[in-house]
Formats: sequence, structure tokens, C-alpha cells
Amino acid sequence: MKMLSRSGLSMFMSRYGSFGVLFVISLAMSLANKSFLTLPNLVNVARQVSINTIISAGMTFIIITAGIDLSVGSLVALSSCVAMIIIEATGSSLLGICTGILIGGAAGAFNGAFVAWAGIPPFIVTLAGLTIYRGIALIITGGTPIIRFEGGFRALGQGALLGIPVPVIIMLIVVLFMHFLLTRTAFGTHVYSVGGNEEASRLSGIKVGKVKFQVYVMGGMLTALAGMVLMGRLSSAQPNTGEGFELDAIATVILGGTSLMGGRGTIWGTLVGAFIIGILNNGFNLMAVDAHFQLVAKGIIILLAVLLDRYLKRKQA
Amino acid sequence: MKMLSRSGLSMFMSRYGSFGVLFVISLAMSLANKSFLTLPNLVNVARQVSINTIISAGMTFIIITAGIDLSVGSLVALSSCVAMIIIEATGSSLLGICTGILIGGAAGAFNGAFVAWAGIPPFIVTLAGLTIYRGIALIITGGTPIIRFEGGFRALGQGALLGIPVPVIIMLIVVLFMHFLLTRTAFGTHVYSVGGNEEASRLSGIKVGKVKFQVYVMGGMLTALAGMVLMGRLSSAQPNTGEGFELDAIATVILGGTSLMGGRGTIWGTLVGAFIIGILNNGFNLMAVDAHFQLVAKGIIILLAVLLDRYLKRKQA
Amino acid sequence: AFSVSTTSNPFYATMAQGVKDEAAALGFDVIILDAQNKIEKQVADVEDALTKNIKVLLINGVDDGAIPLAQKALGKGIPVMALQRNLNPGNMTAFIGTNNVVLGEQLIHWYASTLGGRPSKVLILTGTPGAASSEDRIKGINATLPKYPNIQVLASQTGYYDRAKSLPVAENMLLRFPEAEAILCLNDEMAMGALAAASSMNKRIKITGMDANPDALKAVAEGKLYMTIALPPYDIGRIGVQFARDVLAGKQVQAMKIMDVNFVTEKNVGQFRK
Amino acid sequence: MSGSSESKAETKDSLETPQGASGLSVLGISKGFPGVQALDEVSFSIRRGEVHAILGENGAGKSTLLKILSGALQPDSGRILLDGKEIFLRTPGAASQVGIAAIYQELSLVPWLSVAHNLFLGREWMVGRFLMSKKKLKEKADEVFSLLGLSLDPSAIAGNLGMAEQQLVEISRAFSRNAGFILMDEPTASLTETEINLLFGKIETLKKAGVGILYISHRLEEIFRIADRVTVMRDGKSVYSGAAGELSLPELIARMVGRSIGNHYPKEAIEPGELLLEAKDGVSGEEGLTLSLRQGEVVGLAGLVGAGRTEWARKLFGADPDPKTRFRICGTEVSVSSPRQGRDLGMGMVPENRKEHGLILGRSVLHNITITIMDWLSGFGIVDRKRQSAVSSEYIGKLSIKCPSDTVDISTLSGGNQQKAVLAKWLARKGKIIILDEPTRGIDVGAKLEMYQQMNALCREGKGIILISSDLPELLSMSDRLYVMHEGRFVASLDKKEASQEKILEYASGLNYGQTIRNGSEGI
Ligand SMILES: Nc1ncnc2c1ncn2[C@@H]1O[C@H](COP(=O)(O)OP(=O)(O)OP(=O)(O)O)[C@@H](O)[C@H]1O
Ligand SMILES: Nc1ncnc2c1ncn2[C@@H]1O[C@H](COP(=O)(O)OP(=O)(O)OP(=O)(O)O)[C@@H](O)[C@H]1O
Ligand SMILES: [Mg+2]
Ligand SMILES: [Mg+2]
Repeated sequence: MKMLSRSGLSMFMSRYGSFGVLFVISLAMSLANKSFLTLPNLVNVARQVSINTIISAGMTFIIITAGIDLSVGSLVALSSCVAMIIIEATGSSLLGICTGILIGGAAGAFNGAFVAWAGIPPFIVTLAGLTIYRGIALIITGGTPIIRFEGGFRALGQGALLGIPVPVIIMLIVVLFMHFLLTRTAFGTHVYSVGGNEEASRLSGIKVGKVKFQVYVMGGMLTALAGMVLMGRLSSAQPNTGEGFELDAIATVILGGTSLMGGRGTIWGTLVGAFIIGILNNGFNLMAVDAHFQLVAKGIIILLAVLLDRYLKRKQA
Repeated sequence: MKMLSRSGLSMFMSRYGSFGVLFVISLAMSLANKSFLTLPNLVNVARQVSINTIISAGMTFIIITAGIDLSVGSLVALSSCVAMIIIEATGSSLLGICTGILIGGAAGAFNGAFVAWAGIPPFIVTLAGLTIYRGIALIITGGTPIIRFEGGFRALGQGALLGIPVPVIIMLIVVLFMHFLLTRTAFGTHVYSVGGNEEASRLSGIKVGKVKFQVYVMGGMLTALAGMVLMGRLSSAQPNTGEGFELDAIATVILGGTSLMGGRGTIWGTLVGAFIIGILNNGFNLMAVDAHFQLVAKGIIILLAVLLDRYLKRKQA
Repeated sequence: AFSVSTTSNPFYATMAQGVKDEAAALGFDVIILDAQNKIEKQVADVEDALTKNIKVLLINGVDDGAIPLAQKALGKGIPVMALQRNLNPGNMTAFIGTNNVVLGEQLIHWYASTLGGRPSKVLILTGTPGAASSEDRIKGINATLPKYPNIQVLASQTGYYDRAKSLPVAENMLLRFPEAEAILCLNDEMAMGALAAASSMNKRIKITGMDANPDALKAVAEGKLYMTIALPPYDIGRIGVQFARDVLAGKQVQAMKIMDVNFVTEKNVGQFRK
Repeated sequence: MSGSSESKAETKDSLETPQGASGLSVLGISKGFPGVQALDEVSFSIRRGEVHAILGENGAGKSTLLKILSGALQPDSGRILLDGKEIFLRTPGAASQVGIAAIYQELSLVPWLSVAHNLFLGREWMVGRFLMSKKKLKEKADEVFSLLGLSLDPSAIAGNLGMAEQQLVEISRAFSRNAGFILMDEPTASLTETEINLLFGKIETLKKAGVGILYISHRLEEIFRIADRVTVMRDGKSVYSGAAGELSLPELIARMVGRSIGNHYPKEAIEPGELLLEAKDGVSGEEGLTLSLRQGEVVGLAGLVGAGRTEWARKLFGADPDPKTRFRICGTEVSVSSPRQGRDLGMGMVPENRKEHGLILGRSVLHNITITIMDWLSGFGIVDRKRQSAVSSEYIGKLSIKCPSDTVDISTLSGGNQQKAVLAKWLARKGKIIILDEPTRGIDVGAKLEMYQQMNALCREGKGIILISSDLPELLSMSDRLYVMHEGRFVASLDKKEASQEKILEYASGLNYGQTIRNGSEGI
């Protein structure tokens, strides 16, 4: 049927259109640089995007509810510092990691409670969170990094399974899980509903506050998980790490087609967005572009990428 | 009529409610610290908030149209570097300042064009702007600051008229002008309507794209003006100045009661928001609070301030 | 008052500690103002401080924007001790610190001395674009490199002075230039990032840092980091306060106190770890 | 108006407008959307000084045609002629410059601006080219309203108004443009008799002044009151065009829906069962009447615009929780504190404002229909997608919701079909008490019939229905009993037998206030 197939295709494009952009960028990079399209480098890129992707997966849910989380960078620092302090004290990586993730959940709950029930704009709540969590991380560490060259926690960042780096495996599990949650569960439907029309959702009997609270808690836990991976990768925890992660994550989510106005978005899109950013960074490093010029080029390429995305979608729809 | 008075009062509170918060914070600060409530210190605070207020005034318009501008920090750097280069080359402060402000307008036009007519999300456009303008500033200066201890441009930052610092005078003119524009002109109404209901605005014959374009151009010019003031205050232009200005400005606007979802907001609110932030910083400095702890305290106080604001508004409405 | 650029960085935190300790020892009250690396915050900090009748201003400028502040203080008759960041002669009573251009030069001289004329290919991780310390160190490096044609710089990329941000950058560079013998990093944070990158790629490579932060020293001691340069932040802070005392007592002080730096390797790391 | 002299119009056009080309016409207009051909070679014209009504099923393409004439949409092909000359309406602004004003089906006020600002939106020059003083704005707005005989507050925030008031603002806006053509898409959908009479009076005046009016409505009896010509659309084509009165109502309906409809209001009488609900009006002070609802009953709520019916229904459902107002639901006394609680108590509410309160625009039809029953459709949180699409197909079939597939964005459906989706989501929940606030707003005769049959079916299943409607014939025919509201109070309770249009209006306007209370207290 003409009707069906057309709308099917346009849905496909609006979901997967950014793959085209990713493809074009990858192509350009591999033409510009021989080392780009090599297995080690691709694994490398995957490992590099893993932290941002894990954070952005949680951010996607938050943004779909028309929220935002600016505190992720600080939370990466806080959760990893707490985890590392516990590992130093007890020697148990597992205990440290679990506590770290719980801290993430707690911070998320703090954000979520203010957003969901006090009705304070998410931007303000999580901006306050940004400074509060950073402050706590600095206080508990006295401002100095903690480095540790042994312990199981390092496997989280540096291990590999069948040649696939552990961060990449974690990222894939997170992405699959979050995709499933968003598309196959009642909770996912409610997330879309709340972002699409909060009042209509409330009038349909959805507990809007609870849904919002949950996405922030989940976002906090994923952010902390990313913090654990970063800690593993660096063999250290540092109270002032993660600055600017929030802008990276939000940009990733939006590049992936999720709207800041809420109600729309996919986890696949976010994954693609993360790879677009990761490949740009990787390519520029490989080509050893001058730092100042790199900034200009990156900005322009991102604009071009989004323009291309629009074009592809319009063309197909 | 009950309806009338209710909506009138609630409008009043939603406009002026944050004054209550400002008052409480000021009171607390003056109790905690004798030097707070002195004329030199108050002038001091006013001067300190001037740059953020000028930027935030433009940001208010942009956010009312449901947009955002992340490029302001980089634009402060770019405009002041360009201005300074011109001043160095020609010796004319006036020429430098005018060029600086034009650069601001041009950058705003760049942002605005992509937002208004290419339909790219403002977050992405201005994030690209953030890196592009910073890159250009670094390239044209070779990464090093330009210092100049003579020239009329310094009056913009360091001068005073009848004992009132010039930055404060500029801020007041900007605030009054922008308030007037927003409340008394057709353009202001269109800004509200585009943010409140874009489709309805289009159907009413409003050129939605043009309105969006204009707010970004204006925002760019005001940001550049703030850059000129900063340049005057520092007697120098630096390619890496202004980092994080975007979050400050957005937080100011939202603290002032403007909604990120668009359609609502006032310039007075923004002014109050700027003073709330400025007084917090000032007060903490006067009390010499430990830097790490200050972060935590500031976050908490901002949350409390917004809670108080809600409470006051609900109480009255 | 002591206005410091940021206490989130261990280097400046140590400097602040030096100020604090020495002030306590000498019986001074000192307010530490953390500008959080924002010049506007520093301007506000110092303006606030100046309304409080301070006696001396110790300032570690975020960037050259701190110069008018120093002038303002001097204009009010308040002596200014510039710590680590030179505010140009005439704008300060005394300067205590190291010189970043010199530091860049010394780094290359030192690295060349370890080579003994043998050719070597290196990568460089630079700091935040536009940050004066980074730009100055690069200047020093670029000025010195021509003297050693045996040192070939394969690539120079920014790691934003940040551990997490330099990690992927270092990985990418190592992947592209597997032949590199060393990564010269313009601070320890990036050295730690580069170290993590090397270990993630199972590579042993010479990594040098700067600042001698505690965890960098630990890494040097464990033979993971090749070298870090010990700047004396603690002493800079202490001497700053001592100079302040002298000036208040009407004594003359040295206008330019350039502090010595030490190259810390596995051999001498013991002296630097507390 | 004497465009005949310069008429070079094609034969087709002159066929359409026999006295020449004086008027606004479209020739062979087509417009497709992904998955639908909304308009297929439609030709149509409005002469100056006539009311041309368009009838058609939901999704027939009426609104699309109107939007093309108002510059809101661009046709894929075809021409638009004004007085015989081809014009291009690239934007709504362009249309208003040539004297075309429109009232859209989906109300389009800017929620945070005042009524006065909305009234002059896009043409602030009327109040001052650059500067606007609030006072002047208010004066101008008052002028417009008094000219139309309306009492609206110009400084009220538009988003706070009820549907009917918003509708009146839209009408005022279009009328105050002094346009040569006014296009109206269901302007009376949420209005009551009083305002409708006002509107029709105004239309008569405009007609005499030579204004051409396009009138779209699903209230068919209106067509006979004001239309000069009637066009029937079906599946994007114009299937009939002729003078009003040429065809009888049943004939028109047959053209519209492709079959004839016998009884418009097929109300079945069902023996009332147990008491489901007892409720006060919630106004403090004097004792008002108590509303009661039994199984199998349809209880109607009548009242003028702003009488407070919606407000009361929202309290009952928990949308605007009011702890002071307590309801007796199935024997237990409660005050409903949230729609969730309302839902769990077995209630469902179809709100009057479907766009703001009913639909999640941007999500699929499936999502919108099944949103109320996600808990039933999922085990351990995981949605059974087969059952989900079974439910959605069931209701799409039952209510004949017209959509290419249930995965399309609900915002692409025609207004009436959107309304059916909102009803569907509460039918799916199978609550005991269903509150319907203007449920037939904007839906066509056929769909109305389906909706009434659904109401019958619900009653047979032992459910109780509260019907709020401004369509008096509908209210009279479909309710078993009626309550009349005035200023937030239940002022009268009427049996089906004693209820009549006149009586209701009398009570609703508060004329019989004292008497009502007496009458009412006997009523229960
Ligand atoms: N923006 C859009 N995108 C996709 N399809 C659309 C869009 N607008 C309308 N349609 C489709 O075009 C057809 C005609 O819609 P239209 O709104 O003109 O119907 P209508 O006759 O006004 O119906 P109603 O009486 O329900 O208002 C419908 O099938 C509708 O789904
Ligand atoms: N959210 C609101 N905020 C302020 N006033 C409101 C709100 N909702 C309704 N009102 C006002 O309350 C009064 C009652 O309105 P309501 O919508 O309940 O009347 P109604 O009988 O349903 O009439 P209608 O036919 O307009 O729907 C009106 O004057 C309306 O303007
Ligand atoms: Mg319609
Ligand atoms: Mg109503």
C-alpha cells in the first residue's frame, strides 16, 4: 500500500536518518586519514564514546520528559571519588563501585525530588546540583586526586572480553537495556507521554511526578556508572573531573534527534550522536589539526552534519 | 470581578515575587556581614552584576522565544579581541567598540539564521557557535591576551558618572530599553507569541523566522556590548575569557522566572536574578567562606531561594 | 588577602596552603579567595576584598585581566605580591614564582639531555587553548626545539589540562603515531591521562608531566611516569607571605623572585614525596 | 464586487459562480499528506455576500481546504482566484492582506498573553505602529467586544479561559479584521445557544455588507439557518454543490456519509441500577441540589458558557482537587485528589479541550488510545504489544477513527478523529462513571451516531454517564435526566419529560433562581 510504505519509510528516516550523517562523516574521515578505518582505531573510538554514551542514555530519558540534567559532570566526579575512598579504605572494589552507583542514585533522587514535587525548573535544580556535588567531591578529597594502580575496579575501564573492551560492553548493555525500557515497557510509554503533554498525561492517570523522579534517579545511576568506568580507565578518581560533560551529553542527545521540548527521541539516535562526536574528535586527533583551528572546524562540521540530517529526512519524507 | 483581580495579583507576583527572595537574601547577608550594607559595597555589587545582566537581558528575549544561546561566553571573547585588535591598529577606541558590537551582531545573525530558517535546534547551533567563535578568537590573537593601558575604551569599564560606575549606567540603560521593547512594542508581543505558540503566531501573520532571527542578532550585540565593558574593566582582551558565561546567563534568566519552554518572562525578573547571584557571590567573599564549601552552600541557597519564590507566589496567588 | 585562580587544582591548592600556613606562623589573618578559574570572579573577589581594608594583596592571577586589579590595589597604597603569574613590572611590588616560558625551554633541554644526541620522536599534550601558562610553555618549547634537530615532534594536541579529556586524545595520538618515544605533557593531569591511555593500549612509553602533584609523584615512584617537574607551589605561597611581612615592615624585597624547579625522576622522587 | 467586467475566468469557474468571478474561488486544488490525499482536484467558490457552508465527514478535507484559502497551507496543485485574478497565498499574512480572515478549528491563542494582545496579534498597528500602551490596547479590545455584544475581559490571560471563551476571542479576532472573506471552521463547536444567536446575527449583518463567508460545521441544523449555498465533501472531493434547501437534511447526510441515517439520537432507555454517584455542586454557602447518577443512566449538565460545568467535572475527576468538595462514589464518601485516584475509583473523563488536555500530540494513535490502560497491557512493566495493538484496532474500528495506520502521529488526524481517539482511551479503561465534556465537539453525524451508540452500550453494561454538552438538542435527547447549572450551582433538576429547550435556558440564565431551588429540592 502506498500510504503505509511512505509513512513507514519516513518513520525509518526520522529514526535512522542520522545514520546517513554518521556514514558521511566516517567516509570523509577514512579518506582524510588512513589510520581511521582500522580495527584498532574503531575499537578505540568505541571505547572513547562509551562514557559519554552511558551518561547520554540516561540524559535521553530526562530530556524526553522535557527535563535536563546539568549535574552529570559533577556527579561523575563525586561518585568516583566516593567509590575510590571506599576502595582505599576497604580494599573492596565491588563495595566501592556499588556505593558509587548508589551515590549516583541518591543524587539523582535529590534532583528528581525537586523537579518532580517542588516544581522547580530542572535547569535550576541540576545547576545547583552541579555546584553541590562538585563541592562535596572537593571537600571529601581535600581537592586532591586519588590514584590507585591496583584493584578489580580497573577492569571496568581497562579490561576486555573476547577482545572487546569492557567499557564498550557496558555501553552496549546500557544502550540495549535503555532502548528496551523506552520502547517496550509501560514506563517508557509514560516517559514519552509526560514529555509530550504533561497535563494530558496527568489527566490520563499517569503519576507524572513519579515518572520524572524515576528518570532522574536512573540518570544519576547511569552517570555514576560512567564515573566508575572513567575511574577504571584512569586508575584514579579526581574531584574536578567531568567538567563540561553536561554540554557534551546534551549535545549528543540532541544530535541524536531528541527534542529539548520533550516527547520525542530514541536511544539509537543518542548512540549515533555519540559516535558522530567521538569520530570527529578522533579524526581531528589523527589528523593532528591545530588546536585553535580544530574548534572552528568542529563547530562548522556539526552544523553541516545537522543540515545534512535535515536534508536527508526531508528528501525521504 | 474575582477573575480579574486574581489574574492581576498573580501576574504581579509572577513578575515581582522574586523581589521577596532578593530581599531575604540581602537581609541575611547584611546580618551575617557588616560590610555588606555599605554604599561602596552595593555599588561594587552593581558593577559586578552589570556584565552578566547585559548578556542576560538579550538571553531573556531568546529564551522567551523558546530558544537558547550557548555561544555568549565565546562571543564576549571574540568581540573584545576584535575590538582590541582594531584599537591597537588604529588607536581609535570608538572604531574598535563599534566593530566589536557589529561582530556581535554578525555572530548573532549567524546563530539566528540557522535557528530561524534552517530549523536547527538552537542548542546545537549555538553550541557550534560556542566552539567556532572561541576558535576564531584564539586564531586572530594567536592565543595570547592583548593588554592596553590607555584609550577611551577603558572608560566603559572603569569610568564613573556622578559617582555611578559606567558599567552600571550601561546596564540600567540596557534593562530599561529591553523592558520597554518587550512590553510596549509589537516586536515584544511577537517575541512572547512566538515562544508561547509558534503555530498560532504564524497563523496570525507574524513572520516567525524574522522574529527569531532578530532576537539572536540583538542577543549577539548585547553580548558584544558586555564584552566591551569587560574589556574596559580588565584593560585587556583575552581569547579565553567568558567560559561558563552561558550557564550563568541562562541561570540568571530562569531564576528571574522566565521559562525555558518559552512564552513567559520579564526583564525585571532577569535583573533580580542577576542580583541574587551577584549578592550570593559577594556575600560569600565577604564572609571568606572556604571555596569548596562555598560551592555546596551556593547550590543549596539557590534551591532555597527558588523554593521561597514558589512559596511566596503560591501564598499570594 | 590572597586571591588564587583555583583551588580545585592541586598545584594552586598547595600554594594556598603555603600562604595559609605561613600566615598562621607569622600571626597574620588571611582571606583566601578562590576565583574558580574565572577572571570575572577574580575581579569581583578582589574588589570585594578591597572594600574590606586589606593590608596586602597576594594575587595569583587567572590571566592578564588581573593586572588592573593589581593597579587598583597599588593605587590605594596596598602592596601587591604576584604569585606564579607575572603581572608585568610596574603593576606589582614583587613577583614570586616560576616562568612558564623558561619552563618550556627547560623541559626540552632536559629531554635532550636524556637522549645524548640520539634521535627521538615525541608527542606533546598542550593545555587549554588560550590559557597563558600553556601558551607560554609552548612558546618556550618552540623556541628551544630548533636547537635539537634530533627531537622530532610528531604532533601536538590539546588535552585541556584535564585528565579525562586528555585520555582519548592521547589514545588517538598513540594510535596514529605508534613510533612515538615520549609524550611531553604540559601538566601532570594530562600526564596521568596519557598514562592511562598508554596502559589501555598496553604500551610502555615515556611520559613527562609538570607540577609534581602527589599522584604524579606516586606514579613516578612506581616507575610509571618518566618525569615530572617539581614547581615549588608551597614555597611560592610561603615566600609570598614572608615578602608581605617584609614590605609591611618597610623593608625592601626582591622584585623578581624566580623559583628553581626540579626534574623529578624515579631516582630522586624520594626527596619530593612526603 | 463588480469583478464581472474583468472576468476572464475559465468556464469551470463561471459554472461555479454564475454571476461572474466576484468572489474567492479555488480551481482544481489538490493537497496530499504522507499517507492521505486530503484534497483531490477540488473546485469551490465563495461569493461576496453569501454564506457558503461545507459539510463532510471527519477527515473529508474541509479544514485543509480552509487552510489553503487562509494561506496556512500550500496546495500541491491548483489555483486560487480572487475576483477572477489568480492570487498566491504563501503565508497567512498574505491572505489577510487581501482581506481574508480565518477562524481555525484548533484554537490558536497564545496562552500567556492577554486576551487583548491576542485579539490584535500580528496587526498591532491597529493600536499603534510601534508603541502600544496597555490602556489603549484594552480600550480597543473593549470596543471590539462591545461591538459584537460580548462581555469578555481584555486583560485576562488567554490560557486561563474556558474553551467557549477562547472560541469567542477567536471569532472576535476574525470579525474585527474588516475582512472581505471570513472563513470559519466550526466556530460554534463549544458555544451555547445565546452566543450562537449572537454570532448568527453578526453573520447576517456581514452578509448584507457584502462579506463572503465560508462556514464549516457539524451542527447540521445550523446550516439551514444561515447557509445560502452548501458544498458536501467526501474523501477529499467535492461531491455536491448547490443552493441551500435544494436538498433536505437526510439527503445531505446521505451525500456526506454515503448512507442515510434514520434516527439522529438513538437513545435507548435502560432501567437504572445501583447508585453510582452523589455529588454537591461544591459551592459553599447556600445548599444547592445534589446530583445523583445511577448505573445505566445518562445525566446531562446544561448551562450557559462559563456556568461552571467543566470546573465541577474537573473537581469530580480530581483534575482540580478540592478537598472541601466531597463526593459519594459507590457508597463511599471521598474527595478526589488526583486524576489517578479518579481513575482508580472507576471514573474517566473526556475533557473539553482535546489539544491541551486530551491528546499527546507527537505520539501515535496507538499510544494515545492505550495510555489509560498501560497497567493492564503490561506484565512486570513489559508491554504486550500484541494486546496493545489489538485494543487500539478494536477502538479504531468501533469508533471508525480514520487514520492511515495506528502508528501515525495523532496530530495528523482530522479534528473529529482526534476527538474520537480521546473518547477511545476512556472507553478502553471501562470505568463505571464516564464524564463526557463536549464529547461530540467537532465530530460528524455518522461519528456522533457511533458515539451515541457507544453511550448506549456503556449504559447497557451498567455504567453511568455524565454528559456535558452545549448542543441542547443532543443534551435533551441523549440524557435520561438533566441538571442545569448557573454560576457554579445546580439550580434545577429536570426529568426527560419536563425538560425543554426553553425551560433549560430559563434556568440557565438564572431567571428562576429562587424558584429553582424549591423546584430542585423536590426534584430529588
Ligand atoms: N498535517 C497533516 N499531516 C498529515 N495528514 C494530515 C494533516 N492535516 C490533515 N491531514 C489529513 O488530511 C485529511 C483531511 O483532514 P482535514 O483536517 O481537512 O479534515 P476535516 O474535513 O476538517 O475533518 P474534521 O471534520 O474531523 O475536522 C485527514 O485524513 C487528515 O488525517
Ligand atoms: N483554569 C482556569 N483558570 C481561571 N479561570 C478558569 C479556569 N477554568 C475555568 N475558569 C473560569 O471558570 C468559569 C467556569 O468555566 P467552565 O469552563 O467550568 O464553564 P462551563 O459551564 O463548562 O462553560 P463552557 O461552555 O465555557 O465550557 C469561567 O468563567 C471560566 O473562565
Ligand atoms: Mg477539520
Ligand atoms: Mg465547559
